[in-house]
Order: sequence, then C-alpha cells, then structure tokens
Amino acid sequence: MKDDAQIGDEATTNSSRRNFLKLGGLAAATATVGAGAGAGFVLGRDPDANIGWGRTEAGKDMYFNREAFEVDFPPTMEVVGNIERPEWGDYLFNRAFSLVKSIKGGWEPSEDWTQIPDLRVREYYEKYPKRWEEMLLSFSEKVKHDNNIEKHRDRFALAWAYSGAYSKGLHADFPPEPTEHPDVDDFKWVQREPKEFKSPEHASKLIKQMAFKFGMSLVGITKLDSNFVFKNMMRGMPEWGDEIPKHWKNVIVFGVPMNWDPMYAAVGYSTSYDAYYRAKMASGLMAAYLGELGYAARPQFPGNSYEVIMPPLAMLAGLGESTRNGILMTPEVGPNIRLAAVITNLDLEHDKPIDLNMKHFCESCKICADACPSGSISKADKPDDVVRGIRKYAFNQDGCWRFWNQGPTPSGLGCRVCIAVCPYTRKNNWIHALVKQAEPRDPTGVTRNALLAMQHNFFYYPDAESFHPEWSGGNFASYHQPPEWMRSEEYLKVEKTWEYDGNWEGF
Amino acid sequence: MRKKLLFIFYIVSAVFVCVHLGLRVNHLTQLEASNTPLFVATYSEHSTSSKVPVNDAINYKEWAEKFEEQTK
Amino acid sequence: MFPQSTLLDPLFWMVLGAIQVLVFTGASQWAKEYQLGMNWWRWSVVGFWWLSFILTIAGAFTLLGENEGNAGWYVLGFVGTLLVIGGAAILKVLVLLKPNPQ
Amino acid sequence: MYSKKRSDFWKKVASIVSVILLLLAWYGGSTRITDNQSGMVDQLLINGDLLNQIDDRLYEGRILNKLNPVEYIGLGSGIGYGGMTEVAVTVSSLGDIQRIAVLSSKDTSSYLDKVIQSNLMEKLLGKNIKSNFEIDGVSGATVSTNALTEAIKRAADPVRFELFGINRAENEKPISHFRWLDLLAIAMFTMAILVNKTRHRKKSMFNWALLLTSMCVFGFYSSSLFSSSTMGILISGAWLTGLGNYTSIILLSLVILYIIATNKNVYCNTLCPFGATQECLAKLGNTKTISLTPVFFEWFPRGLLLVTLCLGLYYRNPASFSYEPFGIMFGMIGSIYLFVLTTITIVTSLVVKRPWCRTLCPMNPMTDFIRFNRQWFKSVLNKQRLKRQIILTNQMVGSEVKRSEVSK
Repeated sequence: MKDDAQIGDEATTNSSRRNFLKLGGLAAATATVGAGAGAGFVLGRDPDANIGWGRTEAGKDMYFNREAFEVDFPPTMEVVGNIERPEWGDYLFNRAFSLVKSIKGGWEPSEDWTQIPDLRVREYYEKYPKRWEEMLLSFSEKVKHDNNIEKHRDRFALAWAYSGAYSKGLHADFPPEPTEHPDVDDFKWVQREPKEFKSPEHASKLIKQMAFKFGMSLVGITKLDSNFVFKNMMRGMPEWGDEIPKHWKNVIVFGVPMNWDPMYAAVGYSTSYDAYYRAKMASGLMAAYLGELGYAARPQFPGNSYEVIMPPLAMLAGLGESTRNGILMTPEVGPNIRLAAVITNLDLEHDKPIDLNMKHFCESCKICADACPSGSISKADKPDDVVRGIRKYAFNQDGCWRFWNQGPTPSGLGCRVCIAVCPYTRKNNWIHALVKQAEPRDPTGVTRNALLAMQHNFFYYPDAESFHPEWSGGNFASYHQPPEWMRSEEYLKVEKTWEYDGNWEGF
Repeated sequence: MRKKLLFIFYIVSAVFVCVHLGLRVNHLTQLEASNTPLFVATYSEHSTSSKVPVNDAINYKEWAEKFEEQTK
Repeated sequence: MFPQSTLLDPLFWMVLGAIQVLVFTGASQWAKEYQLGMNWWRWSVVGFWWLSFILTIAGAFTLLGENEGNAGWYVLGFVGTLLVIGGAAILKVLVLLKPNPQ
Repeated sequence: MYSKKRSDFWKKVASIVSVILLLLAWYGGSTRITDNQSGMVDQLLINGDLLNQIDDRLYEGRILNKLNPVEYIGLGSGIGYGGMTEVAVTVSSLGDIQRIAVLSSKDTSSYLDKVIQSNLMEKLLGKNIKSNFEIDGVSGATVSTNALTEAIKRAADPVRFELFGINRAENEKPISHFRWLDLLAIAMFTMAILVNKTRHRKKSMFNWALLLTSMCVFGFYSSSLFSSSTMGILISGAWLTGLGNYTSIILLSLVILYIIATNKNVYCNTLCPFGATQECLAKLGNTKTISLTPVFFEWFPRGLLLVTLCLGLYYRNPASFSYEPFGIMFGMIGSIYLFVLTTITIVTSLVVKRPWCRTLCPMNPMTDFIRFNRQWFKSVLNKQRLKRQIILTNQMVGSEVKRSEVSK
C-alpha cells in the first residue's frame, strides 16, 4: 500500500507534469504560430522561389506535371477559317525597319498610309488602317522620349546599366546570323555523319536534359507546323518565296523567365534582354550540339531573328496556352517567359498540347487590359478577332509599339506591364504552387472565382496612365516597387527626388 | 480579465476610427484645394493619348538614324 | 525559416515538427481537465483547424514577404477572422457534446 | 444628490454646446461652399480653346477662327446615397461623348471607387447622345451607379437639346425611389415595437427571429442599415433634395420618434443587423456582458459623434464620414483601417458580448442626448405648470381673502 507521502508526491509529480504539459502546450502553440509567420515571410522573400536559368540541371523548374492535362489540340488555338501563313508585313520589326529605310531614302511620312513606299507594309495597313496613326505617333513620341529620357538618369542609372549589359551580350555574334541558303547554312556545324539514336523517345529525352543544362527553364518538342512559318522571309536570303526547306522537320522550343524583381517593377526598371540573352545563347549551344551529332539546326532566337512565330509552336509543344495579351502563358512562370527554338531534321518524339483552363481565367480576369498603358489589349469577354484563320483576342500591335517608344527604357524598347500584373506571373513558392495545381483540377470554377475576387479586391494596381513616364502623363508607377539592387539612391551619389508608386511592402 | 480585454479593444478601435477620420479630412481638404474633378474618363480612338500631335516638327532622318543605331 | 542554409533549414523543420507533439499533448491535457471526452474524429477536427490556422498565417506572411502588402493583410484579416469564428464554433460544439460524468 | 445635480448641469451645458457647434459647422460650411464647379469646367475642354457659358447647365467650346462651336459641355446631377453627384460631359459637335468627369459626389468614396473601377463610364465614351442611351449598372453599388447614370443623362440633356432640339429628359420624381425595402423597414419596426411590448412567453424567440431577418435583409442583402453618416444626412437636410436610398433614413427617423415618444430605444436589441451579428458570435463563445464605468468611456463616443457630425456639415459631405464597421461587414466597402476595426470587433465579440455597442457605437450618444433633452424639456414644462398652478392658487387665495374681507 503506498503511504500518504508517496501518494502525496506522486500527486505533486502528476500535477506538476500536468501543468508542464498544459503550459508547454500553450508555449509550443504560440511558438508554432510565430514560426509559421516567420517561415512564411522568409519563403515569400526566398530567392530560390525565382524560377529560371536552369537553377537545377535536372530541370526542376519545370515542376508542373502536364500528363494529366494533355489534349490533342490546344483549346486556345481555335481554328475558325482556313489558316493562312503569316506575311512578311505582319511582323512589326519588318515594318519598322522598312519605314526607316524609306525615310532615310527621303520619304516624308504623312497621315495617309497609301503613300507608304513599301508595298508589303502598305498591305498590312490596308487591313488595319487605324493602326497607321499609332505608328505615326510612335515617331513623334520617340523624339519626345529622347528629349526627356536623360533627365531621369539619376533614377534609372542602375536599371539601364543592367539592361545595357545584357543588350550588349545579345548583340554578340553567337549563334551567327545565317548568310547562305538554308540547305547550306543549317549544316554549317555538321562535320561528320549523323549518329543514329536508339529511338525518337531517347532523342527527345536527351535533348530536353541538354536544354536544361544549357540553362533553359522550360522545353517542349513538336513537329514544325508550316502554318506558322513566315512567307517571303528567310534570313540570309534577300529573295525567298514560300517554300519550306525539306530538312525542317521538328522544332525544339525552350524558354526562360526574365529576372523577377525588375520584371515586377516594369516599365522603367525592367528589361527583356536578360532572358533574351540566355535564350539566344541556349539556341546557339543546342544548334552546335546537334551539329556535332551530325544533324541540321536552324536556331530561332530573340531580338529579331525568326522565320517562325514562336507562341503557337510553344502551345503545340505543350508549354502553355494563348492569353488575352497575345503572348504564351505557362503554368510555371505565367507570361513571364522568353522563347527561343531550334528547327532540326532529327527525329524526335513530340509533346502534346495542354489544357489548363487558362481560357476561362483570361475571360473573367481582364487585369492586363485595364493596366495596359497604351490600351492595346482587348477588354472583350470572349476572343473577339480572327487572325489568319485562328480566333484570338484583338491586339493592337502598333499601339503597344507606340508605348514602347514612350516608355522610360533607354533604348525606348519594351514595356512588360501586362506580364507584371498578370495573376499567373507568380514565383514558385508554396502558396502559388498550391493554387496553380488546384485551379486547373477544379471543374466547377469555384477556386478561379475566389482567386479572381481576391485578386480584384485585395491587390493594388496603379491605373494605366500612371505607368506612363512623366513626359506623357504618368509617374513611372510600377506593379511592385523596384528591387533594392536597382535603387540608385542606395548605391550611387544621387539625390532622391522621386517617389515610388507601386505595391507597398506591407510594413 | 474580460474587462481588460474590452478596455484594450476600446483603445485600439478608437485609434483606428480616429486615423480613418483624420485621413478622410485631409483627403477632402486636398480634394478641395486641388479643385480638380474627382475622376475623368477621356475617349480616345484606341490609345490613351487622344490628340494626334502634328508631325511636321520631327526630323525623320535623325529619328531613322537613332532608331537603327539603337536597335542594331 | 532559413531557406538559404543547408544546416539550419532542415533543423528548423524538425524542431517545428517536434513541438507539434508538445502542442497536442498539451491540448489533450487541457481537454482532460475540462473532461471533453475527446475521441478520434474530435481530434481530427481540431487538428484540421490547427493546420488551416497555421497555413493561413504562413500564407498571409508569404504574401507580405513577396511585397504584396495589401494582399497579405487582407488575407490575414479575412480568412483569419473566419478561422477564429470557426475555432469558437468547434469549441462550442466540443463543450456541448461533453459526455456527462457518470 | 449633490453630484447628480452637478452632472446634470454639465450635461445641460454639453448638450447646448453641441447644438451650437453643429450650427456653427453648418454655417461655416455654407460660407465655404464657393460654386467651384465653374472653375473645373474649363479643364474639360478637349479641342476648344474658348469657353463661354450659355446657361447654368450648358457651356460651349469654341476655336478662334471657327464659326460654330467645336464642342459642348453639359452639367448634370444625380441623387446618390449621400446626396448630389455632379457630372460634366464633353460632347463633340456631332454629338459623340468625348469626356465624362465626376465633379463632386456626396457618396462614400469607396462606393464611388467601386463604380469607377467597373469602368461603367468607359463603356459610354464615344456613344452618340442623339438616342437616349441605356447603361447597365454595377453589382453592389447600385445606389451610386444610379446616381452616376442619372447625372450623365441629365448632363447630356441640354447638349442634346442644343444640338438636335430634342428634349428627352423625364425628370426623376423622388417618390420613384421608394422601394419595397422601405415598406419592409416600416413593417419590421412596428413588429419590433410589438415584440418589445408583449409579455409573451416566447418573447426572446420572436426577438431572435426579428434580429436574424434584419441581419439578412438590411445587412447582408442590401447593407442599408443607418450609421452616423445617415444622422449627418438627416440633420444637414440633404435628404430634402431627394436621396437614392431612403431605407436607412426612414429607419433612423422612426427610431428617433419612438425614443421621443416613449423614451425606449427599440432598434439596438431587436433590429440592428450588426448587433445581430455580435449576438450570434456571442452565442458561439461563452460571453459575459461587461461595460466600462470610467467617465472617459461614456463621453468619448459622444465627442466622436459630435466631431463626425460637425465635419459632415462643414464639408457638406456627411456620407464620407461614417466610421462604423457596417460598410465592411456587409459590403466590403471602406478603407483598410475600417477593415481592421471590423476584424477586431468580430473577434472580440466572441469573448465580450456586443463590444461595438458597449464602446463606440453612435446610437448610445444619440439616444442619451435625446433622452436627456426630453427629460429636461419635460421638467421645464412641469415647472411652468407648477408655477401656473401656484399663481392660480394664489389668485384663488387672494380672491378668497378679498371676498372674506368684503363679507366681513
């Protein structure tokens, strides 16, 4: 029989144990809440969430499992008429350079587009007469831009340096611009007999790994669809009809996102050149790799060196879908993706397109259309234009180009606001990954509506005019404020005379 | 203990209410001082800047040179 | 909490996991004291509530970490309040369903 | 006895001072209101350089060498939640709408932001005013949308008449704003009176039923419960020129009349939607009723309400000075500070019964004010009646004495 003392101290040990557990439990609970908040905050700030540039050679950036969503035909590429191939004049840079040549030849632009000397450009503006006014505006806006841009160097010095560095890199001569007929030029790096692959599946598996090793974040392979090859346009050939070289069988499409923080601080602090440079280098490396194995390779890379339209091929290769602002949207990085490709005669296994319900998201979202500084993105509820037989949202190329020439970037090229404000442009931290996995799997659309309600009510978006530079009615607003390493007042001896207008950091 | 809680609630909500009212007052005074409309929506064919500026002031040749050099 | 460090990060998550045991033993101690007669489904409801509560706080602070100031506070306020009300409701149900002592 | 007398005295002083302050604020407001609209109109010209006024609602923009005017600017106003919303419309000489500008609005700014975000006006730009255009409203901010659409139509009328000689305006009769919700408000109020009067066994059950229906109807469905801004609108007389939403004003005036008549405040415990929400939450957590006794806590809400009403009068914009969590609770309308206030109130109401009602709600100061003055007024009346009686009795006594002397 235990005597009272034993029962006594047993009771005390029991009660003290009980108290310890009770208080310990409370303390642990509060510690968990603190840890949850801290871990959450740090994960939000974690640079590892920045997908891109082949962070891990195993291509972990391509974390979205596409098998469950593969379809035979991309839902956002709805064919409504007979598909026509794109004309030379449909490509904006072709028009711009042709106008430059005519102006240097002494032609004086006027409000009447029928006076344009180059027939191919005239044909385009015959289809879209209203857009000629925008192109005209881009001339005068560019002059106003050049007269005002230097005044803001104090504010944007670091941003321009960052963009200038990659721009110089982009203009390096690798991969070299083709100079001869494709049948010769595409084989210039082939020294020996082509090595046979065990099977197209093996070839595709290897090529994808190599794309990741060359620094790409996303890669897809598909048959080269002739519908998206430009007519009368072949680099290295002054004259070209509409025939397609026989050895152009498959196309390897890959891409990499722009650096996240500058992109979120579009327009003034952002640049496409960092992603352009990396994508171009990767296309050169891939072309050389295929050449070493004895296969033809025709690199298509950013800046202005294409024979094909990239987004549709990327959609066919299952990288993503088409959106309201007309560029490719991927599940991993949203529209924050810059594409490059290599066309080859190597037999490869093709990827299938995917359907991630993005169509419905774009229909009810419209945030990019509201934020677009030049109002070039359609605000219709459904795709409201048919371009070369395919239904898509109307997009005013020339209006967008006009704001490129107004924007506060030194070369006056690029805007990227629609990419920055898109709800899909999210880094890979746990909360966005969770949402991106849940949304396509929910047939009822409840998650989508909840997300959009939160997006419209809880997030701050500067209005379209305020993205403009000061000389055209804005205050250099941006979706996020610029990152610390781009704020010139932190590093340079400059006097901060400006205010940042963008999402505040919450504290 | 609940009394203390209600006391804290009282003070905190009073602070938020005063901050809210303070902001409303300075918002209204600013609005009045600036004497500009609350909100203006202007029609533009399809770009935010509605007026098409007269083009003759531009020296196109210079523009062409600068454009080519910047994008080369 | 230390995403950049290869040593502290795993340690942190291990410790966080460990103290959850303390949290639940503490909770069961409180429950015993109030004779709530906890069984498996009551514990799973409380556990689910606790998980969503921590996830909400972590989510709100992740948004804050991403420089989405407004979004973070609104999520914390909106979802947080709903969860607190949910918690109070669960507590009420547990107290009501208390097995009366024989 | 002594402190009762002294506190009564201070209360009298306070109520007189607050009435004077309100009058001063109202007077201050009227002197400050310069008709600044004309100052804004010349900013609205697009192509025209010269602005001259044709009548008080129509301007025309001219260019020097052009014969007829290049564009017209019409002014119009619509009846919003808090009063008038003034709008100016710039119309080209062909009748296309070039620019719409909201000059001033008496609605709460968050309502207005909601309407602006829905870019209801962008849809109108470019339309021709010859045919009367229909505008689809915006969910959630119906009162303000009607005010805006009404104002835009009114602004287009003079220009349409000037350009095409068609007069299409059928001016809005205030009565047409009467809606079934107002009838329901009156019905619910009478039921609340009955429930409070009965000694019925199931009285609390009826009370709960009323509370819940009011929470759903006046709260979540229409968010038309009254607040300090409604009080501001009532005393500023803005409702004389018509109001978008009458329900809250009707409810408020019924409550005030009932307090004057029977000194009882029926609204708080039986009808207030926010009170109902706090009651439901109180049922969840086991709450106890606590109130804070120190004087400060009693007088702070009174000061707060007084300041808000004065500001409302001074700026002629009572609707923009409501500080209650009602807007956020029932419509997510309000600044982030009110959002935080609402969240704290909801969480506290799990622990303490009706925290908002116990602390800052403007209903308490209003009721105390009315009750005190009613009491004071009655006591003054009684004193007079007493004096008169004394005089009467003296007279009677005096005449008695005279008669007795005469008879002696």
